[in-house]
Amino acid sequence: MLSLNARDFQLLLFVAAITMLAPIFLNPFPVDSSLAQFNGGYPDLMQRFVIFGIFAIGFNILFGLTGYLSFGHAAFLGAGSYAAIWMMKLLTMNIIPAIILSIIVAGLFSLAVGFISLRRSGIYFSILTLAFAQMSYSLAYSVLTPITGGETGLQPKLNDPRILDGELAAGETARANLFGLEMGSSYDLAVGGWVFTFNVGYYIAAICMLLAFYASIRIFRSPFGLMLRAVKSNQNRLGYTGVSTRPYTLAAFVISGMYAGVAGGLMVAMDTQAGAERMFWTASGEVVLMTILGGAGTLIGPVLGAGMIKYMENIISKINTTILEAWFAWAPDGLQDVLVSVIYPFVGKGWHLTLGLVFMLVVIFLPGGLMEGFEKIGGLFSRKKGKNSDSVAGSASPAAAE
Amino acid sequence: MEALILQVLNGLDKGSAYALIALGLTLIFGTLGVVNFAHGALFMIGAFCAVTLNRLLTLSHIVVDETQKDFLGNPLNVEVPYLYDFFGQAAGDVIIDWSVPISILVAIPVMMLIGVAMERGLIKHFYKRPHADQILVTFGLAIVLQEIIKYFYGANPIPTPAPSAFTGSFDFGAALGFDPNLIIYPYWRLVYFAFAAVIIGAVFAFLQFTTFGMVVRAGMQDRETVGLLGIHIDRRFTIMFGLAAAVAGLAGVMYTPINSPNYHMGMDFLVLSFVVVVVGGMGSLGGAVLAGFLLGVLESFASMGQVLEVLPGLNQVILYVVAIIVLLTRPRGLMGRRGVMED
Amino acid sequence: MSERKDLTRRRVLKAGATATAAGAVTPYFFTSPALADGHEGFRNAPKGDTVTLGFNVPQSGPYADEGADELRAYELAVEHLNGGGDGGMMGTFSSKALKGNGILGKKVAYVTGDTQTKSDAARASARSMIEKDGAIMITGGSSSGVAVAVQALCQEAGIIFMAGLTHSNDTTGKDKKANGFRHFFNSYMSGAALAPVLAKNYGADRKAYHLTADYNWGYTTEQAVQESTEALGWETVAAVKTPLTQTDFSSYIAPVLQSGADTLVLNHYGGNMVNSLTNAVQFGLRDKQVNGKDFQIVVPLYSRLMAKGAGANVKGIFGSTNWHWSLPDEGSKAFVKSFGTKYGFPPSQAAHTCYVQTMLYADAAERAGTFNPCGIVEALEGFEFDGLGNGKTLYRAEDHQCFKDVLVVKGKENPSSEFDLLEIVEVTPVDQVTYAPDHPQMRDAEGNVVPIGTCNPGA
Amino acid sequence: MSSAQVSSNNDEDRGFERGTPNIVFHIDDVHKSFGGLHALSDVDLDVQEGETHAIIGPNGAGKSTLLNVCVGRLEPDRGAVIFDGHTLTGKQPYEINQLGVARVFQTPEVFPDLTVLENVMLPALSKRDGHFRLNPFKSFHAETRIRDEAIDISTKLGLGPALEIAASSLSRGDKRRLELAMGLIQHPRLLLLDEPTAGMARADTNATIELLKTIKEDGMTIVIIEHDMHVVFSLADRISVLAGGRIIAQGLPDEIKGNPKVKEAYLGEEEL
Repeated sequence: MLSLNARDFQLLLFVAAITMLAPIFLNPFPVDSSLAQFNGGYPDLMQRFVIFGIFAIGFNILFGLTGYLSFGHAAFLGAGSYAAIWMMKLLTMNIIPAIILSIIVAGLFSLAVGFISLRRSGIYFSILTLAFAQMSYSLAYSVLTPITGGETGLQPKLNDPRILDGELAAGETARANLFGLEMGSSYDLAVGGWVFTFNVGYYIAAICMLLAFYASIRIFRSPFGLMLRAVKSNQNRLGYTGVSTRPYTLAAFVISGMYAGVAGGLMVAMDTQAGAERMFWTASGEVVLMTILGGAGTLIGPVLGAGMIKYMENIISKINTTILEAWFAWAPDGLQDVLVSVIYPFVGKGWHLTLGLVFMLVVIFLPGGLMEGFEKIGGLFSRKKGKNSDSVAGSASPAAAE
Repeated sequence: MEALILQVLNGLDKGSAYALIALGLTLIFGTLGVVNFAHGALFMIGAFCAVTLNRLLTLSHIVVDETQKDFLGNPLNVEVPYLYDFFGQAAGDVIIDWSVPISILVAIPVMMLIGVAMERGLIKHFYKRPHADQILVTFGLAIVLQEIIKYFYGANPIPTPAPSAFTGSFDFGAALGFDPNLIIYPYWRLVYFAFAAVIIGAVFAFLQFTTFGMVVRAGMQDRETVGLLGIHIDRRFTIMFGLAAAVAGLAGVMYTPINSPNYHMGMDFLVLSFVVVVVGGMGSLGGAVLAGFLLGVLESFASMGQVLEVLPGLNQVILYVVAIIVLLTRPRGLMGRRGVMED
Repeated sequence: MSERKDLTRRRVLKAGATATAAGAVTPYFFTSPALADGHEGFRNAPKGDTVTLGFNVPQSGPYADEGADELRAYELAVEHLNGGGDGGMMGTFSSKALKGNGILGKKVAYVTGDTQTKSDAARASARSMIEKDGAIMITGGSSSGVAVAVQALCQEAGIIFMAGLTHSNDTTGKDKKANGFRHFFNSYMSGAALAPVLAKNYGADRKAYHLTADYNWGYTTEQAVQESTEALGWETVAAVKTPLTQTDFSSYIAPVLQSGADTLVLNHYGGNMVNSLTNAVQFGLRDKQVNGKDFQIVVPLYSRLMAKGAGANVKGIFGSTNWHWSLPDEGSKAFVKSFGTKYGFPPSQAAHTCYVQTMLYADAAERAGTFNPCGIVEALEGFEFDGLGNGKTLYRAEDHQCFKDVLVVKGKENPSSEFDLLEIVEVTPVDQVTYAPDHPQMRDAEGNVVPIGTCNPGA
Repeated sequence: MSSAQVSSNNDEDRGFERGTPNIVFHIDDVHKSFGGLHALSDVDLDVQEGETHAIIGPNGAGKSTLLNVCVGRLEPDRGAVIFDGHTLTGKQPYEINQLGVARVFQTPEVFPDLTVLENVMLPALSKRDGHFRLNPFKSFHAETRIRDEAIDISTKLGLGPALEIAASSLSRGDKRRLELAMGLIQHPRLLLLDEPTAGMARADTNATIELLKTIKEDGMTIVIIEHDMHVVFSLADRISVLAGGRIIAQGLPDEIKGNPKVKEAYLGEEEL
């Protein structure tokens, strides 16, 4: 189906089902229950899941396949965001031109950066990409303020030209839309104590992610993808096999840069704001962490990693003492205090600590990332032949059966 | 002219901080082959050794002073350091005043211990793992360490002054025959520079002139061969990790009077120190030191008002521009060896 | 299937719960927003007996301590609004609409989030408060970048934004929004208040050297201080931009003396300020004599929390601040007392502005009789009040900026405690810091006045 | 699939007539020194179309250096390597390969993370896509022609049962077989073999000889560096002897066997 083998098609269907039903299963707790704090099914977070999923999928095409560790991919996301917001300010609030331009700008930018950086490999490559990204960030934050808005970033303003859109009616705000369908629109479904929010923006972003995911499967399973994996495996040898590796790595770099552009454009589409911080090195580091945390080189791992980090950032950081006290209200006073004071350092403002610990634990015990964890769990239940079902190493197995 | 001399001084001073951190990072990378993203955190912990010692020295008991009022209008609680009780106020003040230099004595064993514990407890399991895994686990560790510090010390910078004997600045200009006040430089920064020079010299001498150092250098060149010679290289590498941690820690201790330490100072230095190490050439100790000073001096020049008028924003990007130019013209940095960290 | 924008789950839940038999899967379609009980027709209209406020403050990153202090103030404000504690400034506030029974009879609940002092993270956190928690108002923050970003978000979402600590002119200048309000003062006011004091203390023929943080807030502050001081006869020798990420300012400070300047103005905030000031003092600049005058350093925006980081280096250095706990008026005393009693130390100016903003919001809702953002805006625009620590204050209708006296402070020579770092030198009267809404410093890059727009109720 | 089909494909690619003595590979006066050490001096060598040319010599004679110069891994100080009218010197390794020169490495340099089948398919894909072909959406499994051939060659080399396992888990001997398969599937016009049987058991060595014989019969030009004289004399049409970086003798196997200079060079090494 769709030129995928059965296994990949199942995976795609699975991911499609998950993303389409995410508003439901991300809200497992009734709204008024004390565990509602853990519900992640609100539009902003769901949008972030899929947008950073796209970013990580794209990054994985470069890092997971070729092994080139870019420490500057956030720059492409940022460039895409700026392109999109300018398109919205100047042309129209419709997201299509914005996203198209963000892909183009990110693609061109990554072409330029990749062309120079790929002259080196290993950590030298990483530092080159880092240098370009940090330069972009520093300049965007300071001397390029007229173009980037600097510290405050760019948002749509009442007096923007927006050539294709008509004048705003009095009291109306410019909103990102897809031919009139506003990204912020939602439909709420109340079932018993549960409320599920179906948000237009989320579904548009989710469809983009499915397309991105599908494209990534195709790339993984293509001869082009094989070349990229060979680069990671033994780049030197590949030269003696007759492959000019630079064009391949550059193509991978640009493709992943364009993925970052899509993510950047979607970020602006979902939340009309572009700022320089999203180009800071920690943002580049974040996508590296997402990919490794989920499982570099696996198809679905980076998406999982992205979801995990964004969930912690948005959910764990919002837990405060009041909430903790409510949770442990059942406990006797002394015990409640103990429980609260034990957990408190790890939540709310301490969410970074939890994040750091999770990184360490995952890397120490699951070198293959979360995907390895799932495989281990899966392995307990079934004793199928061959190990990693999703990893690229297993990709040729269906062929053998033919 | 005066401006240039001044910026060279500045550059050397900045460079000495960069060089110290890069030196430790390179020691760890060169010996153990581990990319240590927690190195900045070690620098930060070193600085907090000084903060902690200062706090310990100023541990106080409270005396209620009825003549003064606190902000709520209650009698003021005056804190009197226990030190005063032991040594008297005058001597106590001197000890507190010198808390930063005294912390060096504390920091060396503490940092060695932390380094060895880190290596034995965590890093040694990552020798054979890909660099990406090393980066992730040490980055996780760096976050954990800085969050722990933040939990105990808060997020704000904590002033940790130098001994009052070193306040003020030395007038180089007057000494060299220029007009006074044109080339002045703070005493403590000169101390820092001298200190860095001593540490760097000591590390090099240690590697050059001791048997231990020779074995380690040989191990840096070719670990397997040294292993084949029946030399237990692992234990020496553990000690080297402790040493590198101590170097980073000392750099941190001495840095506290220059900039008040805060919990994220390590992260601020992390990217920069990697740029320094890579520009110098991965695994090259000399390269790390050279690149540290080079980048320090160039950064200082780029921050001159006259330069910024011509090239606005150059001060924002100078380190990265230099890194890009160096890496494109010298593939392995200034003094890098072939085949190190290229896959 | 009808599709409606901007619903919140709380509202739907309550309505839905009545319409849904237990266990039955009955979708609820929201067709008419006007159920007309006075709390409808706008986003996140509170249902039931609580109203949720969103406190969005930096909890991680370099401003975490400031954020923590803001959060303390918010918790205190909520306590007072709900009738707890000693009522704080509710007793001194000139408006007596608040009764200590929550807001409009609804108990005040709150959610917290972490801005990380990053626009993206701040907006993500604010959106989760709006979308998930049904917050009716967002407040907090400790930087102008975050304030402008979140303010724009709230305008779009139809939520009121009560800015926390934000000092850039832009927040109520070129980036002002109808749904956003700022109590804190701004760069222009700092300049206007500082300049006369500086001229009085240091003379009118000073040569100033500016070091400016290379981002929006730095630019507006540099411009404000430059224009104000030059108007009084000062000369600006040089203005050098320093990167935000700079930690060691030695290479910027070393050339100051060579330039012939006799005053150094540090347009830095937070960590930058601590480091640049520490470095400047290290270089012994203040012991020098230039042009026959003692060399002086000025820090336009002081924060006591940050000044603590610079230690003894702040002694004798002039700056401005929005509020200080040592103010003798009844409002300040009441606030310091209830904050100090609860937490054991005096509040910072960030805590003060956040507390006041919460009170002002609650009061506006009471007076308007609704939580509808448009009602709030109407109640706050042109609102004059007193008793909240800054004397008589006006929330100007044109740009939603508070106009009040500005404090000029100086680092104290002999602090009696770790909180007693600043002394008030002068309370600059409000007339002296008031400017026209279309003042050039409040315009955008092309010199146009950006309209504030109209209030957005979000539904 | 049989090797007959393989060779007929090959002939089409070549497009020139067989049978005429045609110098296809020429090493022209190559010098290479490392520091003060002359690894290669005045090396001249001609290889004719379709012949199997063995280069032998004692350890340290410069055999591997010569091979490295041929495939572009090392740049000679002087002289040139010419293949079919193209100067190889100064070209990138991939360009040399694209001209039809394949190398089988002495120490196996396979792609450890890929499966054996992928390892074998890759060189065939390289031959087609090596200059860069952006086909990200083409399915790898649609490459049936290449895959069939890869399975065929692997099976012939005894790798049939290992097709789906990662190359890293192969034994050393299997890796060498894999190397050979990777060289053969490219149908190179010139195959450079660097000690193809080193480390193999006797039986495997003989099987490899048989395989190489069939390839040789198909007309492929082969340059083989070998230590094992059994292999050399089973396969070689002509032999060059390298010692101390110089060619000390060149000729038919029988001539070399009797050459006293060669005996001298090999003194203490191994009886011929």
